[in-house]
Amino acid sequence: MSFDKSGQLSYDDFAAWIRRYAGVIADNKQYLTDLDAAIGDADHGINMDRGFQAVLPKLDAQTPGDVGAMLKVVGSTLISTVGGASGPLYGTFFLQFGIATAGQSSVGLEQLLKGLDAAISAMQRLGKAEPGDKTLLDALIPARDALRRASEDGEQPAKALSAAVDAADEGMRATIPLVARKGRASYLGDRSAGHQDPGATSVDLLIRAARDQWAG
Amino acid sequence: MSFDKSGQLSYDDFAAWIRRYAGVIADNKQYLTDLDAAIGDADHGINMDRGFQAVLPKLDAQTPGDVGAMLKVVGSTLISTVGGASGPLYGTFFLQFGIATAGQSSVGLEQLLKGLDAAISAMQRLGKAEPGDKTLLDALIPARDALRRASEDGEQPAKALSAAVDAADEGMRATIPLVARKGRASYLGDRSAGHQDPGATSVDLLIRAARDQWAG
Amino acid sequence: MKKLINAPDRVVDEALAGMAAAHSDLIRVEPPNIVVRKDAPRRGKVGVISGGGSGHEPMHGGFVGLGMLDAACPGAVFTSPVPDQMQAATKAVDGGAGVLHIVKNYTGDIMNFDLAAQLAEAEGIQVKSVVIADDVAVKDSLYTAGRRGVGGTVLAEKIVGGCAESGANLDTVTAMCQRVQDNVRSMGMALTSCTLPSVGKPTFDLGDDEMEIGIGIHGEPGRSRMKIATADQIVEMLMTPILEDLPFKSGDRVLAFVNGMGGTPLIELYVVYNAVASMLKGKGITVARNLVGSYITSLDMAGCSISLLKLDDEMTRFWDAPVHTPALRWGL
Amino acid sequence: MKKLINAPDRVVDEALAGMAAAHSDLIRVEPPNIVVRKDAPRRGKVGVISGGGSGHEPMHGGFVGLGMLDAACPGAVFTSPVPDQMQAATKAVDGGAGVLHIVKNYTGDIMNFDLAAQLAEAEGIQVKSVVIADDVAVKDSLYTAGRRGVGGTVLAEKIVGGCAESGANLDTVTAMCQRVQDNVRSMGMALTSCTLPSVGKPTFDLGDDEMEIGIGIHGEPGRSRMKIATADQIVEMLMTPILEDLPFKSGDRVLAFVNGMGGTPLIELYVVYNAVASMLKGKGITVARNLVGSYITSLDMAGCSISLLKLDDEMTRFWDAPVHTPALRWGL
Ligand SMILES: Nc1ncnc2c1ncn2[C@@H]1O[C@H](COP(=O)(O)OP(=O)(O)O)[C@@H](O)[C@H]1O
Ligand SMILES: Nc1ncnc2c1ncn2[C@@H]1O[C@H](COP(=O)(O)OP(=O)(O)O)[C@@H](O)[C@H]1O
Ligand SMILES: [Mg+2]
Ligand SMILES: [Mg+2]
Ligand SMILES: [Mg+2]
Ligand SMILES: [Mg+2]
Repeated sequence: MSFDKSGQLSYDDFAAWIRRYAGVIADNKQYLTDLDAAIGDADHGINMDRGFQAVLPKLDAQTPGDVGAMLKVVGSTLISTVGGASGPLYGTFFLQFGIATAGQSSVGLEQLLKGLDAAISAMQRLGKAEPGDKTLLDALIPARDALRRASEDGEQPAKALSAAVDAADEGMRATIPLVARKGRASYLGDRSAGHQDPGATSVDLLIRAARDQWAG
Repeated sequence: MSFDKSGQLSYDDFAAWIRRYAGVIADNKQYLTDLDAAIGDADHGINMDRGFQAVLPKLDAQTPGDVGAMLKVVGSTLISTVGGASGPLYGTFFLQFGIATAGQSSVGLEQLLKGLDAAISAMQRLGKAEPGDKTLLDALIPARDALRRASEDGEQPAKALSAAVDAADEGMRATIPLVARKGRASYLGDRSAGHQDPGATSVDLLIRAARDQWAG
Repeated sequence: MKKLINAPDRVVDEALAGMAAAHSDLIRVEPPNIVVRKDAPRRGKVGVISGGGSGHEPMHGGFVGLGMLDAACPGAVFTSPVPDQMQAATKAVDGGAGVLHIVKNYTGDIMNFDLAAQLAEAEGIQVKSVVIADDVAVKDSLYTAGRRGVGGTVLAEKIVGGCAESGANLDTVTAMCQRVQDNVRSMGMALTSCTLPSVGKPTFDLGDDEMEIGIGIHGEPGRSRMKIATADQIVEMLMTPILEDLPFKSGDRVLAFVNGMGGTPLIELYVVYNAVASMLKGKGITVARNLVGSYITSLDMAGCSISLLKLDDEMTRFWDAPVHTPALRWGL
Repeated sequence: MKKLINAPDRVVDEALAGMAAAHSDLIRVEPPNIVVRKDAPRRGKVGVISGGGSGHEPMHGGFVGLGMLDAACPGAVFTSPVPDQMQAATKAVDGGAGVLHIVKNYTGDIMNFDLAAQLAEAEGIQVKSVVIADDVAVKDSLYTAGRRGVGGTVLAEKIVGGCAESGANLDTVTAMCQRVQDNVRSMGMALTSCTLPSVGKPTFDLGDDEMEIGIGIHGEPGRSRMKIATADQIVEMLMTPILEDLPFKSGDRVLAFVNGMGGTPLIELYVVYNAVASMLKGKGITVARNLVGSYITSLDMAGCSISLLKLDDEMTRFWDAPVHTPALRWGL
């Protein structure tokens, strides 16, 4: 349980989350790539892993303290090393999250939600995708919304995070029947239905990694 | 039984032999090609079949009578349509056979042997192969020699032809252990041993077709 | 997996090193993995760059040189390059007249080029972009990612390169690129899947008697899978949607481009070209120029694509203009 | 079998028709299936012809044009052409200065060219022949058919074509061809078998983790079969016998040619070239010229060959001389 008495996460909590996620991605590299082979170009796991393997040494080199500064480094490292669709999107996610938390040495649920809001709207500006397009947003937006609801309902952070994971899970699975309108899967038209979106799957893993790290 | 009382073969006998051989080649196209795949370039059956399919209409267009003229047409048609190693060799075989029997409307064992002699020496001049090099000569030369022995022993033509077939068979099978020194199989060096030579096999079929047609 | 490589994660770097060694008279390869025309930047000339995932060789690196691209940005295999590359390439080729980005329409390429253009403009370089989206196998719609950029990219890079070499300004060069995009249509098919070095097994499975029609250049599944057909039938299946889409009509003059996907030998491409040429003849369309070869590939995929570009005099002139790159060369 | 063809027995004719349509500015295709330089015969110029089985495209038809071959004689797939073709080609290109036949060392090619030369000479045309036999994978011996002609043929045709274009007489052109033959060595390998259209299945079976070293260009089995290795190891296996055979030594200037077998994409050839270039550098051998691409193929076989030609100034000059053919073009 990482949240302190006042519901705050520290720099170390964030760094541990990123490190944990890098491990999760390495473990799921093949799985994500297989999902991408079905409706994309068989590289999502490889792309994400390349990025997070580049993030790890950057993290080690970072002076602990400023959560936002660290997340910006994660974001710009991903932009510079991942490429593909996931590089700019995940990069933007962390970059905007970092901008929203700049200068902070601890982050609570409220700032977390502000960060997610900033990240999601920047990702939508960049990728022009809407919910239901069968993209990573279909896991990310429901997760953010569930987190907000739980937080507004006064739930404990751990419970709120679990609600976010459930929503991400559900959103991820809900991509299966969708016909893709964005990303490579859209080239398949109707043939994209029946497959789970790789990006929504890696987002689900990201939310899970947060829950497992911070409320495990 | 094609030989007449004085042991002569007619124009029609020769034409029937060529036609029969064309059918035998068509039937064995795959077999000869498979043999060539093992130690050559997988085309011997295809080459021979292309040639004899071109020969058939030429044969139809030929005015019956002159055996030598007909065999020359067979030879030059093969030269013009087969290509590869077998084209010039089989072409030369029939061309020289035709030159040796030019103007004759019937051919006996003796002229047959003269024709074979002329054909074989021209083939050796062209291909520079010796017996034992693992080529079609390894079936052709023993067959010719057996025919000569039988003829000198005063055997009936039918029996002489059977002796030729036996010798061709044996010569063909004897190519199996040989290391090729000529033709594509020579590129394999020692790896060419253990495989029957495709050209020796098609020669064996040629001698058999003669026996089956003329003494069947 | 059967490939002439040392290790999956070294393929791109080693291929670039090989290219640099083989064509040191034409190009240089610089960090962060960009292929730059030897004599770039050229003062006053509009820079033309492109980029995309690797695995499509000779595209784009093979098209760097006089009369075509000033730089190329190769990403990891089938992965859009990162903005750092396009930013570095833009800086390396800017001769003060601005830089055109030729971007194939893939979400990743679009976003990464977008970020790069913002970075370059922040440094005071004028950047324009044209998106190539010529693959008629993909339904075009406002609500989707739209068509992929495929074979038309090669033609655009040559014609635009010729235009830029002629001294045209950034607006003119950009308009010429858009004109090619507006007049080119393509479609592809695969006999086999490609195999990504990092994955080690075919991206998709095709039966021994199956083919995939409407394929892209990344092993993405295509429009439909069916029993293998003759070259004439395949050409008909690819050409019909291409011809209808623009549409191309009798009297048009076109550039016909038959492209190999990487695993298909030239003898088959000529069989395909023969069918394309006779089909066009039958429709009263004149093949004014043609290109037959493997220029935009999908690793070791067997298959082909066909592109048709409706030519006008200016496009024809820039197509004919001298070019000297590793993969295309004429006029000098 | 997965090929872009209509019918096995129409592949060669249709590919030639496609070539003729695509390159009507350079070549004409005439009965009995010969590819002739558009402006042949050229008065006073020595004619240079070559030929061999089809399935090796672009060789030889793709090398017909200014500065290279005057005509090519394509046989059936992997089958030497017939004498009628070489005879017709010889007549078509004879400008009164005689004709050189460049013959790859295969029994069939040798015999068919032999017969053709006799026929042409009977018609009063002076004919010389040079046999290319550069494949070090085959043991050379007086008692065997000797080495195959492989990659060195491409280099010979370019250099000899340049020499003939310069106005040299038949003896000089012949000697130049012999000089290339004497100084070039090659070796190849396969990752997969090729499949003959007429056969429909691979000529030989290679395990998923196997390769064949010392292969020819007709799906003939090679010197040895072994577990697949890295590109660097493969280059070492091909280069060592090549280097030892001439031998090539420190200080030599060479043309290094990395050739694809038809099913191998360019990205892999550049990985191979990278290894070749660094190995030569390590031995103090200067790569003065290079060629990387699929120029002498074996249908859809995956694999590569390496050729090294020890250059002198004259060979270098004729290599650099302008060439304008479907497959090789520079200087104009
Ligand atoms: N426009 C978009 N907006 C949001 N997410 C997108 C968009 N396009 C693609 N994606 C996500 O990116 C994922 C694919 O990422 P990846 O495979 O790494 O990149 P690429 O498609 O370039 O190969 C998809 O599964 C999808 O979730
Ligand atoms: N120099 C030679 N002399 C006699 N026969 C030869 C010679 N070279 C090859 N052959 C015969 O030719 C046969 C191969 O014929 P074929 O496959 O049609 O031609 P290619 O080898 O050109 O593909 C061999 O099996 C062998 O019997
Ligand atoms: Mg992907
Ligand atoms: Mg053969
Ligand atoms: Mg990708
Ligand atoms: Mg052959």
